Amino acid sequence: MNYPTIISITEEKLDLDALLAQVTLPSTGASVVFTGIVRGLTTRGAAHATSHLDYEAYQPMAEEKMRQVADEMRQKWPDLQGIAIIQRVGRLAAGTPTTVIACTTAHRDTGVFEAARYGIDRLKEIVPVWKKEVGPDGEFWVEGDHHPKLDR
Amino acid sequence: MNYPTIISITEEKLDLDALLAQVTLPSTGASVVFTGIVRGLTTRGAAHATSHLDYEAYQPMAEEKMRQVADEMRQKWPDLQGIAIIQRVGRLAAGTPTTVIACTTAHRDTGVFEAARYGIDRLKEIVPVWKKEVGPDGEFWVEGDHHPKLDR
Amino acid sequence: MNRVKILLFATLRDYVGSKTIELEISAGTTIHGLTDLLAAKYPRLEKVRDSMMAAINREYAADEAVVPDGAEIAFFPPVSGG
Amino acid sequence: MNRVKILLFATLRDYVGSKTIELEISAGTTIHGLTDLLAAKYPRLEKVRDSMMAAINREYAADEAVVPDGAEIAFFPPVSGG
Repeated sequence: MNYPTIISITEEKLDLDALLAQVTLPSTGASVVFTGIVRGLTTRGAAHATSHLDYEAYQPMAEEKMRQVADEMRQKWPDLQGIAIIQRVGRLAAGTPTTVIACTTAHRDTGVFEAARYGIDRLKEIVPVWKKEVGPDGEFWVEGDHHPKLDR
Repeated sequence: MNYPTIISITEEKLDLDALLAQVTLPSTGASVVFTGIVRGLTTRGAAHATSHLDYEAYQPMAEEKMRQVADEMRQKWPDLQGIAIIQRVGRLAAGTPTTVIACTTAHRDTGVFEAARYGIDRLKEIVPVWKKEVGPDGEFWVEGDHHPKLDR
Repeated sequence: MNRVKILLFATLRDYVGSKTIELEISAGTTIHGLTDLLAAKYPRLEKVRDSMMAAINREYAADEAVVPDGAEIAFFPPVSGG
Repeated sequence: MNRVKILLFATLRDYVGSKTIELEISAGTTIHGLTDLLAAKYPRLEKVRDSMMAAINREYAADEAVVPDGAEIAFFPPVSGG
């Protein structure tokens, strides 16, 4: 069986319908598409407004790590069919979808929700992408709090 | 706070990007979109091929029950922002998205995955929609196995 | 006697041969009693009556619910949307 | 001595003032040793060195990893994509 795995770092607008079609097989009955979105207003932690985020990737390594995330998803949920992991980069305004984790299965009870959740958690842990927040109070780099060095 | 709840039974093609925009608020950072898809090949249970499904709804009751599902989602996951529940009806070919449960939150860890999962489970339990399967071996109505009468 | 209009869906419509039917029922008739009347008139319903679901005014109704005058009644098989 | 090319991202690039730098290192230098060299040359790195991550040939590398000749080395802060 040849299941599609789509990995992409792109400056293009995301097209969820086209993406879903790319991970839909004849035996697909369920899909979950997680999307991260630029928050214009944040209330958790230090409340603030954001007009846009500047995304930057260490592209070749990011692609390799996105592929690793997809491999881990398949290993943990062997019933997965198609997987798409997309990270949009560049300057993205509030309200814009930035990241997609999409996956498909024959039935909704064989890991499609769990895999998508795992995928976005891992993407935020190990894929070398950074964002700089730009808002009314100036700009600053957002830093993650996960240190893969300490995992191993 | 006025959070959007979109309920629709439609014969139109689904447009996930437009739908996502409709449930994205300034404070939205995460979305989960579950989609049910017409399976052309089924292997679980009695293996068979499907060329298309004919969907039929008891429309006014279905809309009320979809609204009930959305209300239940909000009650269980109070951090939910936008919710969209869409059921496409009519004749739908294999590979076509049929149902969407979309929901948004500020952060991905406040129930957005769980709510989408709950939403599709409940839709399949209580929303009066039926499908007739049409394949090379003839056509037959698919029946659910949930009896709400017995729940109450 | 009340005249009730009954909506039928999916297999039940096929068994009855019509999307809607009208029946005369006496005041106080329950969903259970209405199901008896339907099964007597349309014998193909007999074998599925245990799984038939009923709605009164677009809300699921139990067997013992009384059919109100002028209500919208529907019968259908277990739902299978999604 | 080997000449290594080092890629820098996000805050670290801002602190160093350049996307890439080249350094002479002796054979056997570890990521830890390379971090010492960088922090000595670019003092603003000192305060973030505990959270700096390193990659050798696009794979996360531990402090004790030896920098191979001709490798692609990158330093960056904890990732924050999504």
